[in-house]
Amino acid sequence: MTSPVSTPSQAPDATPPAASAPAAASINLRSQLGTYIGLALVLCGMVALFSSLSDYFLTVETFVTIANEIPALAVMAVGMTFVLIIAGIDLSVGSVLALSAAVTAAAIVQWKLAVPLAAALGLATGLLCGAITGAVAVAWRLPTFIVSLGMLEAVRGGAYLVTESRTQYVGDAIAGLAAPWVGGISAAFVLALAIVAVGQLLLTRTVFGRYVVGIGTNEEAMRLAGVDPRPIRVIVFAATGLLAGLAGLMQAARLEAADPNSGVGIELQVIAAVVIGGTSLMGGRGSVVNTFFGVLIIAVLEAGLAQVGASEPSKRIITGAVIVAAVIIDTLRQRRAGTA
Amino acid sequence: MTSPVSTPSQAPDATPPAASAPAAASINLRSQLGTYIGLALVLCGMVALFSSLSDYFLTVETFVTIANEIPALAVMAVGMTFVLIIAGIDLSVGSVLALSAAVTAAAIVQWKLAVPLAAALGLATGLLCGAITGAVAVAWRLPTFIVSLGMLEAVRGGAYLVTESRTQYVGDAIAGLAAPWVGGISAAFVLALAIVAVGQLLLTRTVFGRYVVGIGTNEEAMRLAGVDPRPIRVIVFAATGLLAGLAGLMQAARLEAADPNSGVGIELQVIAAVVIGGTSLMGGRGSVVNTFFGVLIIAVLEAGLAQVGASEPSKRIITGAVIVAAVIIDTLRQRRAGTA
Amino acid sequence: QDKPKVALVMKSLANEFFRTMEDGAKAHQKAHASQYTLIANGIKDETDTAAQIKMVEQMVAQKINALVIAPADSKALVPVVKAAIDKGILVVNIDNQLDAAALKEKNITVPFVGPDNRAGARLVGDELARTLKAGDKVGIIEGVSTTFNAQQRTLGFQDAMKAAGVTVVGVQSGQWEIDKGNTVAAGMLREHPDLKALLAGNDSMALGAVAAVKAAGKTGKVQVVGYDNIGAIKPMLADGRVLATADQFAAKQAVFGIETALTALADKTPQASMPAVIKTDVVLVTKTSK
Amino acid sequence: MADTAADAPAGAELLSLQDIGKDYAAPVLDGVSLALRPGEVLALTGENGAGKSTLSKIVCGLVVPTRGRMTLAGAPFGPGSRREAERQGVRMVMQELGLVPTLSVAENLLLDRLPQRAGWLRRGELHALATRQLEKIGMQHIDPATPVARLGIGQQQMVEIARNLQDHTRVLVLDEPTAMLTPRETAHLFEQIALLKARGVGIVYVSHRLEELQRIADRVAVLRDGRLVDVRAMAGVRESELVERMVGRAVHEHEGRPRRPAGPVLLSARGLGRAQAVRDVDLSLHAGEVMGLAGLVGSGRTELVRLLFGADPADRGEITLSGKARRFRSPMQAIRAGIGLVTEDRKSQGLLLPQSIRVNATLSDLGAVARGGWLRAGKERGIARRLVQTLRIRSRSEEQPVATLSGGNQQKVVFARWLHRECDVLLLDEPTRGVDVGARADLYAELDRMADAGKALLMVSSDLRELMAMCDRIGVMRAGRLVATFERGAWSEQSLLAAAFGDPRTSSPDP
Ligand SMILES: Nc1ncnc2c1ncn2[C@@H]1O[C@H](COP(=O)(O)OP(=O)(O)OP(=O)(O)O)[C@@H](O)[C@H]1O
Ligand SMILES: Nc1ncnc2c1ncn2[C@@H]1O[C@H](COP(=O)(O)OP(=O)(O)OP(=O)(O)O)[C@@H](O)[C@H]1O
Ligand SMILES: O[C@@H]1[C@H](O)[C@H](O)CO[C@H]1O
Ligand SMILES: [Mg+2]
Ligand SMILES: [Mg+2]
Repeated sequence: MTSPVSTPSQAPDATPPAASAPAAASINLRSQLGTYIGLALVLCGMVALFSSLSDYFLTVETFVTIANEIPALAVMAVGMTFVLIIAGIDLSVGSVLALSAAVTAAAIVQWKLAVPLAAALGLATGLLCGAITGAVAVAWRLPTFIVSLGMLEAVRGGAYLVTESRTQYVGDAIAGLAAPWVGGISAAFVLALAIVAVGQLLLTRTVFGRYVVGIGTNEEAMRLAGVDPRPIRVIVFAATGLLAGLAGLMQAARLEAADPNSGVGIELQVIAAVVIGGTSLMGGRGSVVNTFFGVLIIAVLEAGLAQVGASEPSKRIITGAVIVAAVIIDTLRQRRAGTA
Repeated sequence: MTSPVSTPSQAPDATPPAASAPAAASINLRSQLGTYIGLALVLCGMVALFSSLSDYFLTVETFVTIANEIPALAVMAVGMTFVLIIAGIDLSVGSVLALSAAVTAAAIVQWKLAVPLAAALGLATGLLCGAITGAVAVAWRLPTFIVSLGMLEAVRGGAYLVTESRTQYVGDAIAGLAAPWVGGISAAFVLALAIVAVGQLLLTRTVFGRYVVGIGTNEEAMRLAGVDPRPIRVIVFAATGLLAGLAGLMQAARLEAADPNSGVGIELQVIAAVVIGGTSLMGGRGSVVNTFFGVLIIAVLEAGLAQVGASEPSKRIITGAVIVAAVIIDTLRQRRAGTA
Repeated sequence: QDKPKVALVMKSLANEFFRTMEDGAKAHQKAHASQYTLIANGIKDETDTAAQIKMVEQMVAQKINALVIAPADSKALVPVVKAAIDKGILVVNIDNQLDAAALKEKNITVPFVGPDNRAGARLVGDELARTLKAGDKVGIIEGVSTTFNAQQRTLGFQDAMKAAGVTVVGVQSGQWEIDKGNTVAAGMLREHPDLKALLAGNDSMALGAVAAVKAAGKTGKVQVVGYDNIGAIKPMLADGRVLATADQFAAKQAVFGIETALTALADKTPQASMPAVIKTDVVLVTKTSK
Repeated sequence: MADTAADAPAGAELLSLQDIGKDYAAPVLDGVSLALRPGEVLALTGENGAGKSTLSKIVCGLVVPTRGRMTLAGAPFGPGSRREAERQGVRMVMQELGLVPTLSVAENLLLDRLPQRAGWLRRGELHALATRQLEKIGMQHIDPATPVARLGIGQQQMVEIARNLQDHTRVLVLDEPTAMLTPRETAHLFEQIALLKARGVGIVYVSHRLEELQRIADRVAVLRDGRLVDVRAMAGVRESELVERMVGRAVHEHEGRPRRPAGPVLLSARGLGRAQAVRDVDLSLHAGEVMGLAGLVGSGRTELVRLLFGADPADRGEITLSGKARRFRSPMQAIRAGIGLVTEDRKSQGLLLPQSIRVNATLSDLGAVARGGWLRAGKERGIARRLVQTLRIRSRSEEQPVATLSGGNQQKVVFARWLHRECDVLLLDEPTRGVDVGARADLYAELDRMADAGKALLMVSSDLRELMAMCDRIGVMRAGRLVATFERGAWSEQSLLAAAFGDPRTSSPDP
């Protein structure tokens, strides 16, 4: 049943034929800002809460720490945003992260390669893993859920192989990525921000982004409009693999070690961040900037709970409740504004 | 100039222009049997392989062991089949399993309740968790992925709370469920088989089952036809919660203890079993019997790899490859048969 | 001609600790190939009890003669161990001790070959305490809280701190993992700017703690200790970022377990009359230890 | 608006609407008052977006009106849901299909009242009931256990109609029921309508096919911009009059035009085939001509154009484009070679429904609105705006989501895409389905312009009059074969139908 929709904005400068039609750009901008507000509110609420619980939460130090903890999650979430928009899912990011870090560490420590070369090798590994997931799914027209689940297992096995199931100590060879820069902020954080910005532009301003959204909305229609969805799918997964690889480097740089167990279960955290950011799991709709808000919410929650020393049970219960609540608040706000 | 006219067709007038429709029943039966064959082949291939690698694989004992290991996975997979058909997903089953087991154990050990009552309490806990997932998703029209992800966290926290993060030893009070019966087969296995059968009948032979398929395919059409999808969604999730609770009891009966960490990550295994069984993640299509084949494939793989003592990396790599390969084989076979 | 078949069932083979154990066992088997055959298995993480039970059942189906097990859970593995014993399989417990009460209820005895985790943690704690003074604040990062040895190590750390009059401001779980250990350590450092040390239940979490200390710009001001003496910790011991750890000789634990089982098989010692505990070593490791 | 009661059949009012209005962002219906009598067929017509479907949905409880009242047999009537309307005997066949493809024909037919005992389906009864229902519309040859997904779109429409032919129906609203039907099915439907009339059912019949209205309607109501501009007895109304009322201007018809001069062969097929759906089709399409494809539902027309477009792989045969043998493995290759396809099913194969008109219209050639992969927003908006104007797509702006456009306007958006990307050969599969007369004329004018510019057009349509008006040649398909091709002047409605049905008396004219 078509329920009467609340009248959207009566912007004054109506030009075209029927009814009030605000210029497209202004619609987009306003509804975009609108979406940010919902998530920003959730975030502020959380910061306020933790500040009241801990004397040291509302300090520059806390925020610098959080800023330096999120790059890995953030870059993976950018990739995952594209994956979800294209109506896919990638469960293998955590394993890819571990393998890329492992390859980089092995390249430095065992094969004695130069650091840039080793890093490139790690990134290439991630790219390859993602490309395989995409290509297998495309070639046999399989659900990406199951292909990436297979990759989750297989790539983790690969990480064990490369490290011989031992945490590889790398030392500060690649620590530069995580080292504090201006005001304690690391290069990794700046890089992550740049990737968020590029991701958003790519999604909204390029032909590629248009294709991604279209394929996620109605693949058959895109095919019949002359767009071959297959290479685009593969590219999206390959890019996500690359970003997971980058996350692996960031992780290794921070910990100065490559742990074959790192990133276990992180795929759900990444997807949660993306979905909290309002991206649809059904494809066709999403925003990289909002994903970044989702990442912030998750990071602040984790940091805050650890800082106030919440017990393990209450950590889990609160995390679960916040994930659902964030999505509810955001959804309600969007519905009220008529954008969802 | 114009194309030569081909000979007037000798189409017998009796046949309608539409697709010639052989008796439906025979189509259904054939395509059903057809689907089983693909998965059965994969299964046989695996059994043959492991038998050649280990002297003791092809023994009654191995199969009895496998039979007694799968009930928990099987009953959760039955619920998950319905969830996927209705175009949902439930990531919380592993946590619900742990909480139900924990509640049952606490009821027996701490609150000194009678065993049947304690078991009922455990099952009710599962039902309630599932119902909450379903109801929250329905009430705010949220994706079940995110709601059940929230529940995954929160319910796990609940399991820690109830057990105080310690494994609760129950003893053989509820061991009966897992105790060997005729030929070493446990009551749990028989129960699981019965649930598979009931699930399949429910799906194919009842009004409820038809509604589930309809809602998963085209919710709007169902709504327009006067079927309210909301209670049906809630029931499907509640039932899945109940079955996860039952899996918790089965697990507890086997362990004679409730481990608050049990079932971590099992949701992916359950979903893998269902998808290997050919159920679509997009909703609208699936079969409980095929899901059972998926469960068998996963169980045989796990058992076989353990018996041959495969190394951890190779276990992971092989598991990943088999998951993808099983789905590829099944998909190709179905496509050739024109059923997909 | 029928060599006895021994199964070694461990926890996460992705943990260096168990990899070392597995390598030790395999090397031992190679050296004594004429005496027995070995099947080594692990599970995918430290906590998947159900999977470990399945593993034991599969080993029973393989008609093994002896089982050497590092249980993922001290209580939940008892029923399946009993089932194995009932089938005439000789069982030896290593690394993490099975729950005494549960064994008693099942009326079985299983010899434990392994170290005293509480004592080991105490050694590490005492070493740390020498650099602290009464009233200093420290935090403990615990392993998976449901495991007996994690609980024991936390107790050992607490014993040492109490003896030195040092205040433990918090115990949080880092799940035996580097990432989680890092997050928890970072939180503790922010909440307690005057924290003097972090005591981690294993070396993976200690690595995470070291990174957190560095990120907070407190290298050298906050001490870190660990447990296990894995390879990756050695450079940190060398440059002082980690003060101490404990070595519990993973490889030897498995070998002792296997040898205990082989001897009992050869002597036809019944399960019931095997010794209850065979202690293995745990030693303190610092920069200066060899 | 005044109801010219004098011309209407006698009888009490069955359904009456008073001053009905509906606002979305803007009003789409305003002050509509109308009465329906038992046993009459009231035709409802008007341009795309005039508000016909909205009005129909209000009657059937799918949309709640902003203003106004309704009565049913004298009693106040304000259904809050479709179910409620159905309980009172008011049913609707919707313009867009509302079937569940994974369920069987029988299950779809009886979705709201599946025969059961304690929740268990009674399959025997289900199939018996369904068969009876199918018989009513001459579809008894379809096995009720067939999944709906296996039916062609026309057959699906018939199932949708059958679902609403219920015994206790008092008012039946049919929203463009024949848009996807061929003459034979249409005839079955009309028989049913006659029976319902005789039983005193009041029927509201929405259609753009004016000749149909003349065959079955008693009265006709014309909507323009959400207002009722005319209600009168059907008898004696000339089509051109109706069209003027609807559109507010005169519309030219093409009947009797000469054949366009045909240029060289652009696209040709030899022995083209795919499974049973298309068999041994030989065809050549010339520059500057419009060729039609007629045939019954399921005769293989859609399959044929999809083969030519590379949307499905051909099993056999070859395709030649501008003298060069080509093998298209994907639509992308066909499009690069200069072929376009306006798809049959706009919802599932044509449109990105949640996206704007702009996004949908420029989709086939984003290169034209991009530089170096970056979209040029201003240029794109300009192009979209121009397309909206050219095709008179009724919308708030080019940013309106396509999902909220009326059916006919959605169809225009699909067409707009291929105006945006110029191609040498344009295949059109039922391009005017659901498009009003005025807009059709616009569309025909565009097709004319394209033909004049030397493009080759192949148009599938189930509307013979349209084909006869527009085409230079008409091919007829039957059971996957191209059984006859008629030159302009050499055809008649009779001969086309006969070829489509396989009447042995027809001998196809020689080329
Ligand atoms: N949910 C909606 N939101 C906004 N506008 C709507 C909505 N539904 C319909 N409209 C607008 O209402 C107007 C009338 O639409 P309606 O579908 O009733 O037209 P119609 O006469 O049936 O046209 P057609 O002949 O193309 O089917 C159109 O301009 C359409 O865009
Ligand atoms: N997916 C399918 N599976 C089986 N048969 C099909 C399928 N699609 C089409 N067919 C059959 O192929 C034949 C040709 O169908 P097609 O849709 O091309 O005909 P059409 O003349 O365009 O009819 P319509 O007006 O329904 O589109 C029909 O017999 C149809 O039933
Ligand atoms: O003793 C071991 C190790 O210390 C390991 O790091 C985790 O599992 C425990 O059982
Ligand atoms: Mg309409
Ligand atoms: Mg067609």
